[in-house]
Amino acid sequence: MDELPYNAQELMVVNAARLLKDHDVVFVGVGIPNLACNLAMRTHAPNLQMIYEAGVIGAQPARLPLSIGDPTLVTGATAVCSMYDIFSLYLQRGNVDVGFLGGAQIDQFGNINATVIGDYDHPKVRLPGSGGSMEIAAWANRCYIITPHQKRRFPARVDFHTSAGFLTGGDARTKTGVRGGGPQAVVTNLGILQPDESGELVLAAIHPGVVFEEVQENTGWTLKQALNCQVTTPPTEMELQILREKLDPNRIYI
Amino acid sequence: MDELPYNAQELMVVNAARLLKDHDVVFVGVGIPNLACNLAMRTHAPNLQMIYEAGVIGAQPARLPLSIGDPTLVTGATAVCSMYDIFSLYLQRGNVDVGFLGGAQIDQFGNINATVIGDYDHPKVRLPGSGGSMEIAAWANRCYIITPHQKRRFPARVDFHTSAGFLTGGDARTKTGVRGGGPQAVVTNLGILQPDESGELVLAAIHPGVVFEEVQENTGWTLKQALNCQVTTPPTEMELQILREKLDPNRIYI
Amino acid sequence: MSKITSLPEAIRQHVYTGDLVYASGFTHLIPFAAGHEIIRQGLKDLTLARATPDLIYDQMVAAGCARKLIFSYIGNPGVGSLHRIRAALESGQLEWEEYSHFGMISRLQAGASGLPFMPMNPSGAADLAERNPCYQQVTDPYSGRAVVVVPPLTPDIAIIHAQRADALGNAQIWGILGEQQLAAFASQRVILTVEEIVDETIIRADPNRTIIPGMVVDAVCHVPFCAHPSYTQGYYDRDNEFYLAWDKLSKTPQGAQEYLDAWVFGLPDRAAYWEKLGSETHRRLEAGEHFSQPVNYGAY
Amino acid sequence: MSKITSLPEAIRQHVYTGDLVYASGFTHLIPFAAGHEIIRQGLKDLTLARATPDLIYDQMVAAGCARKLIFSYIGNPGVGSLHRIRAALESGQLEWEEYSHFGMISRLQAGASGLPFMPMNPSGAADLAERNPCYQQVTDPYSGRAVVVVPPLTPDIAIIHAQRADALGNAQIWGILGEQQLAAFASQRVILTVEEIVDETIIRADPNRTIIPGMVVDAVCHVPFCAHPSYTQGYYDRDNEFYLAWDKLSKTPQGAQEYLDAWVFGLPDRAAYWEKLGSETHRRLEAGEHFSQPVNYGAY
Repeated sequence: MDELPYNAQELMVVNAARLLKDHDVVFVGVGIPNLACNLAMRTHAPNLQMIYEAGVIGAQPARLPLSIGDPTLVTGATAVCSMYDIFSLYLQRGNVDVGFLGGAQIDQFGNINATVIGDYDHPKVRLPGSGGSMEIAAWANRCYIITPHQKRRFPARVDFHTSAGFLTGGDARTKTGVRGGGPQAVVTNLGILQPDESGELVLAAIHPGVVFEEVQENTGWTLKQALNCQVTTPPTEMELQILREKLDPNRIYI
Repeated sequence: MDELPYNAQELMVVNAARLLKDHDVVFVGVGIPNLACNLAMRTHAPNLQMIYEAGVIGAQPARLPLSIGDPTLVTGATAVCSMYDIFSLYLQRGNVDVGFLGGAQIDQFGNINATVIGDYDHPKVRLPGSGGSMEIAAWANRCYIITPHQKRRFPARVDFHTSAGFLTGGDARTKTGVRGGGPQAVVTNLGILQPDESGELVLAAIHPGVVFEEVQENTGWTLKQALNCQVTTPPTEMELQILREKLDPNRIYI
Repeated sequence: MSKITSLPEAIRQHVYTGDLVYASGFTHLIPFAAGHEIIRQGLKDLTLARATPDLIYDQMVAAGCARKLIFSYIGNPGVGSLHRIRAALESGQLEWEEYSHFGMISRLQAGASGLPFMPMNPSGAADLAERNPCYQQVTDPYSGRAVVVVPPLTPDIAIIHAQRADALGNAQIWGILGEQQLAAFASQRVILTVEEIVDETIIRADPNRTIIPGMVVDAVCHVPFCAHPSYTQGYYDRDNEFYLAWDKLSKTPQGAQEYLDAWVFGLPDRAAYWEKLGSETHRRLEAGEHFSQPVNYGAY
Repeated sequence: MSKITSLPEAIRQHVYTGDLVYASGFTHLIPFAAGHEIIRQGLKDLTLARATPDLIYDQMVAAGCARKLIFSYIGNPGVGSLHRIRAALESGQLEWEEYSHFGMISRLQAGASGLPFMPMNPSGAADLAERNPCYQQVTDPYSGRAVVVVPPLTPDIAIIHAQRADALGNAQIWGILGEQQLAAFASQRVILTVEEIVDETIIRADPNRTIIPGMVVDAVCHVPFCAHPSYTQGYYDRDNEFYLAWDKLSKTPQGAQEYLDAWVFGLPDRAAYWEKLGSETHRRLEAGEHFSQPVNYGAY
């Protein structure tokens, strides 16, 4: 993609931003998701509301936040509440439209592993663990995942279920009684995966210049292609300009 | 008691105040209990802390509060919290030393009825109900009851258990798993009842000039007298002066 | 998008016959003006839920709005009985469902949190739980003991009075907090009444004071003195004289009806009500000044 | 009676070998100075509980203070791994007990409320609950469904940093509240560190801002800049450069040890630490000004 006038991070941010709707209440992390939300607010979703698991609602950060609890998130926010309240009153009560998730592994049914590679009791690699993602994956109306597209990140089955996608597919997720709709899209540097009616992630859109074989090579299961698989619209000049000049001028995340 | 230099209310307030210890954290209602707490603070218990079920901690009311949610309780208080928090973090967690209780009926084992006279579904008299008293009676370290001594108020058995005293006596209370020690004293205009080792209320102290027969006549069960039954010390001049001049100069409750 | 509307319009749009209504506020911030508007609009068959029904529900019961009461303490606070409610309960004209304060508030906590139930500690006083089938038990898996639980309460509509909010309904409250926040989150719809509508910069200058976020609010109504005869901390005092007067005049249905005719049906809105109270009452209820100090949130 | 004491004295009096310690604060107000003092005093065999262990527990684990970790997210926030904790877990040198954030905080909520357990909603992700026997199930009596519950967490000692408190320990916090209040109420003992000790009139001028009441506090320590490299809203900024630096220097046990030698063992207290950071860092972390406006509580 070296010849393209944007890099992989920019491509992912722009495509993630386009998934957000005006008035969405978004449970947002730092880094790429934060950029996607801020980009959406400055383009098609001016009434987007950002809330953070640290208990901040309606943040209007004056600078690029460098952690989920950056003080710039608080100054000028609409409300601040305790951690218990953000997970109960906001998330579980059904007040969150969108959650962003990440992890070391995302599998064929959108399940996420952010806990361990290998055996739980004797881990090969000990990862950070759930944090808020177990409940965000279950209780936000819809979830998005943004991640580089690499085979080790997309195994057929995760080593550990840190948070639930569609589990084994079919009605497995629904039967558990979780409220949210689960992962609705995985945005990568190659394209966008979305669940089909059985909950299996299939290639729903491919970025300009990418071919299906490249996506398949970087995916750990036999990837299906949606019937109406799209080619994404390249990042516009305006989107790139906002990202580079307003949101992350020091190029920390992009 | 007409010849005495104090009235029945003053007598009860003074005797209730003397039961409080310095540094006690007291869950206090308006009226007589509020006066007792304020009197104790101005005499032997300067570090008493008053908390209110409305969620006010460390109140320093500038005027006599006329309801449990009087704004004068908030201005200048140490802390304010929600109703859920006052009952959970403060009361149930074990941070309350003393609760004051009241009701239409108090029985032989210190059980209280503030709910109905007669049948619950077809009440002869519908009373206010529990409010906070069900949990205060169960979870404060010790409870006190202040009430005029009348036969109808002291039946052998309450019509309805709004809050638990010693239930049927013996280990009945302990077996329910409640945390608090239960009613430790009932202060009336005739004397002070306290539970014996079986939880039965017996006459522990009698006010000056009152005879046992008078107390028995106004009690709905065969009243025992404690072996070491005392005569209470009459209200002192200082106690009466504080009450009349500082705490309730308009004689609303005394 | 502003949610500002008039109180009559908000009641028309968001409160329906048969609704479960939670008009919140523990002695403080009781939204009397909203109760009066519900009476004026002739809403019926309501289930009225409040920890402390207070005079507002006594008046709504007197006006025939209610089919059922959910409560934990039915008293005129600091005064005595709520005569109209008491008469309706004693005569069997009003259904009821009763809790302790903690039971009632635990139901709201479960409703506000989207949890299936809330556990409570043993109280030793079993009579109420035996009469109210909403009290159930589960077995504590850690101790093996029985634990009493209560189910979520999720009212159709909460009515919340606050000192101030912005046009989006981000509301700040100080003084007694009661169950205001839980009622707002637990309910399907929320009408917010406020003493002042302020610019969002005022709210954003002190985000820790925001108790209710606009995202759960459906209508914002500017209703000064909404809480009288209850009070708004820092704005006006509780009108204890009226609490005493209601005790007397509500002893008969006629007395209550005369009050409703004069002070509810006979007036168009809260502004007229406040005007009718007169300047002497206004003066008597003045709050005086006792200010907090600013805190620094920092500019980052 | 004043509870003011020095931090070393407070740690000596209230923290013991083998204790379950909860040094609270979600990214904000992390009491680093207290962690350093625990390291200096050579406490061992501690069970360290925190939703987000952060650098403070990475350092305490590196120093050999910990036998066990209870947590829900072990990351260097916004940066990457906590290398010392990760190495200790991967090598089996450190016991652990793991939750999701909501599971962890629900344990504190149960502990703080004196409740036997807290219910949680289904997450669909069962692996963690299967590995941690503290997760149990009860049957919801209303729906008949299985509900996951967690037991109370009641630490021996909570360490809480706040912007300000009076001498009795009535503490006010603004900005991110995290689990500070729950940790204080859940714990048997509480050490409070503060940027400023203020007269009780300051606290009493704004009682709604008081998060932790003195009645649950055992010691009040005046420790300016206690939270560095974390931050105190309105007092100083997060030192993100240090979070990045720790990522590098803690990659080896030696690197971590060199840091501890220079910045913990080599210094007597937080004042010396702050001094050693130097004026350039001081300037870089200045908070600037963004004040809330006073509110009127009224004089009644």
